[in-house]
Amino acid sequence: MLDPVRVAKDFPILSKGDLTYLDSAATTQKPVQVVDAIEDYYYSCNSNVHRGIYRISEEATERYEKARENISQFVGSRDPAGTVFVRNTTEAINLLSYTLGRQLKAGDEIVLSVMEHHSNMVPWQFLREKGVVIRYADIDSEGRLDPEDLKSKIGRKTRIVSLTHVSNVLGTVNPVSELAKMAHEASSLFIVDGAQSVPHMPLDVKSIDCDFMAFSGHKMLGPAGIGVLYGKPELLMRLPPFMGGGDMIREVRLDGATWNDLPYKFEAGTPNIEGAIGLSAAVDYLRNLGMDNVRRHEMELMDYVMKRAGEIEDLTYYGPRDPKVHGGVFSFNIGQIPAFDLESELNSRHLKISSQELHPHDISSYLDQSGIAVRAGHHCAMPLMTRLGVQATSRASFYVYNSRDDADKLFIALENAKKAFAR
Amino acid sequence: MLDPVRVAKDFPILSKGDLTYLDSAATTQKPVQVVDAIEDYYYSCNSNVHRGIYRISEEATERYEKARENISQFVGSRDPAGTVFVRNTTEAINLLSYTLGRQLKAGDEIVLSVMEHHSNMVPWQFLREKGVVIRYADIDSEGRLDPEDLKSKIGRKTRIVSLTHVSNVLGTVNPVSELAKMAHEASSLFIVDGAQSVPHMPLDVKSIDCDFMAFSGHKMLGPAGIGVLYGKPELLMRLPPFMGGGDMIREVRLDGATWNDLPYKFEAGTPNIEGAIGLSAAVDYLRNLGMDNVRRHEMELMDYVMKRAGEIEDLTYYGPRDPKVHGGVFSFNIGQIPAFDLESELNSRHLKISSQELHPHDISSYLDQSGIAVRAGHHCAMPLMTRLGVQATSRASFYVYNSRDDADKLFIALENAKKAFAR
Amino acid sequence: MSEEEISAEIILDHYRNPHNYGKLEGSNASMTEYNPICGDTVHFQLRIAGTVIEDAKFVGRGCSVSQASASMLTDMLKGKPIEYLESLTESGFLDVLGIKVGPAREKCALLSLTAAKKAVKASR
Amino acid sequence: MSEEEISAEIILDHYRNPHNYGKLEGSNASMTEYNPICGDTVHFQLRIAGTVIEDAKFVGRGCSVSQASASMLTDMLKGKPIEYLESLTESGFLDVLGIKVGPAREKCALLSLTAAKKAVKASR
Ligand SMILES: Cc1ncc(COP(=O)(O)O)c(C=O)c1O
Ligand SMILES: Cc1ncc(COP(=O)(O)O)c(C=O)c1O
Repeated sequence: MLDPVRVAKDFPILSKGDLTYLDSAATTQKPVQVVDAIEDYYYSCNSNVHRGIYRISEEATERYEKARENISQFVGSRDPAGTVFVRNTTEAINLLSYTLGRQLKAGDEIVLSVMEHHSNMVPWQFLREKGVVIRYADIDSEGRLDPEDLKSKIGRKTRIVSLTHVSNVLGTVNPVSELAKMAHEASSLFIVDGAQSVPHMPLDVKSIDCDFMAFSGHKMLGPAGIGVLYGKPELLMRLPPFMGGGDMIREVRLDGATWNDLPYKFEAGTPNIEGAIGLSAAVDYLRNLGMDNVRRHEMELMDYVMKRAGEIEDLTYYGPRDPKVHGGVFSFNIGQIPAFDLESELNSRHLKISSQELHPHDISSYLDQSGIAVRAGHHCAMPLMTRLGVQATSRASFYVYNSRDDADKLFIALENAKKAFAR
Repeated sequence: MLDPVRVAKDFPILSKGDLTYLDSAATTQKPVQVVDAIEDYYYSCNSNVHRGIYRISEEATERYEKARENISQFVGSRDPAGTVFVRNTTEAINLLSYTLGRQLKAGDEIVLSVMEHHSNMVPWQFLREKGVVIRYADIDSEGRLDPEDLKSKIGRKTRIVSLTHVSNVLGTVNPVSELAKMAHEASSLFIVDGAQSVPHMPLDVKSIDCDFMAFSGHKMLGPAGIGVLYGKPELLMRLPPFMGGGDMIREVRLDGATWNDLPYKFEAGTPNIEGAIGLSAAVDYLRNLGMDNVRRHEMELMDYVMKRAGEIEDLTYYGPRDPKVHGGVFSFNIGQIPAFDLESELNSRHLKISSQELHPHDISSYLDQSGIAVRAGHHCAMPLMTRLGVQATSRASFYVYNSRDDADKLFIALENAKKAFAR
Repeated sequence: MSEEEISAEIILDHYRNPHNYGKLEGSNASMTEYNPICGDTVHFQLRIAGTVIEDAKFVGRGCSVSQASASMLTDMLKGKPIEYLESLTESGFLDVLGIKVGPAREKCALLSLTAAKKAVKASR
Repeated sequence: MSEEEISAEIILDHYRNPHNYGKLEGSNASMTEYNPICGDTVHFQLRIAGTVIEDAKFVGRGCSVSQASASMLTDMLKGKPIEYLESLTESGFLDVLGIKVGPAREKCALLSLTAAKKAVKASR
């Protein structure tokens, strides 16, 4: 079993005791093991990789490539050539939209869902310019992907199905293996946004059978500035390069160039070497905890959180009620702030907002005064906010260093906030 | 004056004394001040920027934006909106080739030079696909940009002139203000690859009057994974976005999106926050040394290096002889390994390589045994190698922590290498 | 109570009981401002006679900072010359509000000021 | 001298005085391999009779590792069955060379082996 209180001791920012950090879906804290790995790199072998014929450059190259292998294995990929280092999930998906996008033509369809993060939406919307059609699968009343609706959106013209594994707002865990089958039966590629799943559960790209998967280091105890695009090597091989420059070439002439092997073809310029090394240390840390334990811990915590949430009047929360298909993300509102309508507001005699409504900004500011960090806003999922009929939500997200104690603090502070803002 | 021995004390990897690091043109070492700034961020306010309504996120946002202002001022830009954080120089130039490239049409011309790094060549070559013509200005016998040749390449159809400020092989310092005038007189944009100049000399984007400039943090005492695209805000404003996702949008709907203000429009997804903070600490460190002192130190060192080089038989070195127009980069060969020609080699009776030729790989390996790190190869400038008629060179590059002592060690080891490999 | 706490109390009072909320009869300058990030909205209305703001009202929806600051701004503007509004800077207005708002909520705090200024400009 | 130092000496000997350098008369399998990164080149030539490598020679240009390993490989292959070459792995060959080469120079060390293998394949 995972003991969050012991885990938290590895995180200096948390062990001071004045911070209840409930925003790990945005970015996680870093354990000393990760920071030390980066520092050790700086002070023992910092240098540029791949081309140096001297000791520290060879050592740096080895650490960088070992990091690739390690991270690659962590998600069940046997061939490190399929693990491309990028800045973050966002860049990974843009890499795909630019390279896969070149092969699409007017009328081709891409299927997404209304619960996608902007990062798995805007890059694909760019392709509408060339006549590519984007279709969105809907969710049901509990915030689960509606399989019938999804099926109806996938058709003869579908080239790409790109879906999030876990929603960063609803917490919904999507059945990605089934979705992969659905996409592949329609001869479509299947892409998984793993930003909220790779950090939180055991996962295997081979058994999911996704064609590509994207995730970010900073959401899994690693540094910012490093992320991964996993791809089946035979598919990556056929893609044109994304960025041009050093390292990604085999040979450059004045009139053109040829490309390097995978994964280097997609890593132009000096990579974030320390970032990769830091992420590898984060992967070691998580593997040591055991990803099964990580998932079980979050499931139990969510079970508790949802029970506690039921005790608070006027609190609405979103996403599946079954913790088995709900990740460590808890989005909620206190009251439902109705949409603003100018005409009706100007003509009404009294304020339309009643006593029980509390704006997410006010909740978040109030919680901050008790040292509790939660996020408020659209969580980079505006279309989902529209779909839910809200302008924003508050979101508390949990990770390996969070305990029931943290949940208790949250709910006590919420009760107090309600009193403080009561009209 | 700058005292390199005192400076080196801030660099733990160097103060152990077993490493003579002469590869700073590839990447520089990091002082404790930079590593500490990163660690302090991790342990005091690590969180995601821009949207958090709690103390540490506000603190992180403030440090991130202060970093932008600081770096912006360092290169003489008054408006931080013109400072876009990217991964490295390579990404900055790709951002330009993708966004500016969309506005180009068949027959439009881009002018580069034969001394460009692959990063300022391959991204532009991508545009040949749509009929854009790339023209290359030549160099003279001392490795200086040939102004007459450049003038002849710039014409009515020139849309972009993109040149390096300092060559990473020849060391040549190009007169960028004059080049900017030349480009602007032809109504062309002018882009500066500042990867080798921003770290090494006082510099002001306003007085250069470049439209865009790219540089990398890891070449100026900062971390890898962070770099800068400077652009005149009024020009950046008119560019379409590059990558889509979180932070770069104002509003997203299922059928499209609108973009955020500068510079965020170009920063999609979670940025490398700690990278920016580390780079800002590096800028503080350099400002403290004084960029005038940095440049003067390197000039004096190069003067010494070139003198010493003249004493070694069979040593050829490249680039301007005048240290005033020669950065801290010293590329050389021992003997000139002739190009390989299969027919003539098969038909000759004896080895075509004579005793004085030493391959750069062998030089570099040999120097490594004495703890001296230099680079060997094409330095990501294959077309320049072809132009120089060599397959590779060795390159020793100097920075603020290098002294005459380091140069002496290099030349003593070179003499020994010649003996060791003598046939 | 510290000054900061007093300011926070004042904000809460305005939030709970906004002044000058509703439709302004005879309004001749109005503007809606909207923060897409959180959905906060302020519709600001002015009645201008010559160079003087005779009256000001607002309606809106959003967090306490956005609504309370709108309420306070209506009080501030009533009977003042237009010049007063025009010369009111963002940092000046934030000073009047007296609460510390982080960068993420500054936009909320300034929503009403932006709306009022735009309303005057658009009425010209 | 350590084993490593002895290996380094052997490499240097082969580099200074390459064995089997030049044109192989009656060559019936040959291939040029080239490392674009450094320009190192090896042209490897074999004379194969039935299943046996009767003779091997090379010409080339490059660093000591690339040229010495080619020289050593010619020695190793002469009179051996083709099978021997085919079953010679990259790591096996690096072991024979006995020097530690970093990742950047591995390609140089393996240039001749790659050329020899490709030569046989192409001659089929
Ligand atoms: C002149 C020049 N341009 C561009 C680059 C590419 O820099 P980076 O690898 O950081 O993108 C370099 C560094 O190798 C360089 O020296
Ligand atoms: C589901 C999901 N996808 C994509 C992203 C984008 O990640 P990043 O900002 O690291 O690119 C996030 C994180 O905000 C996310 O939660």
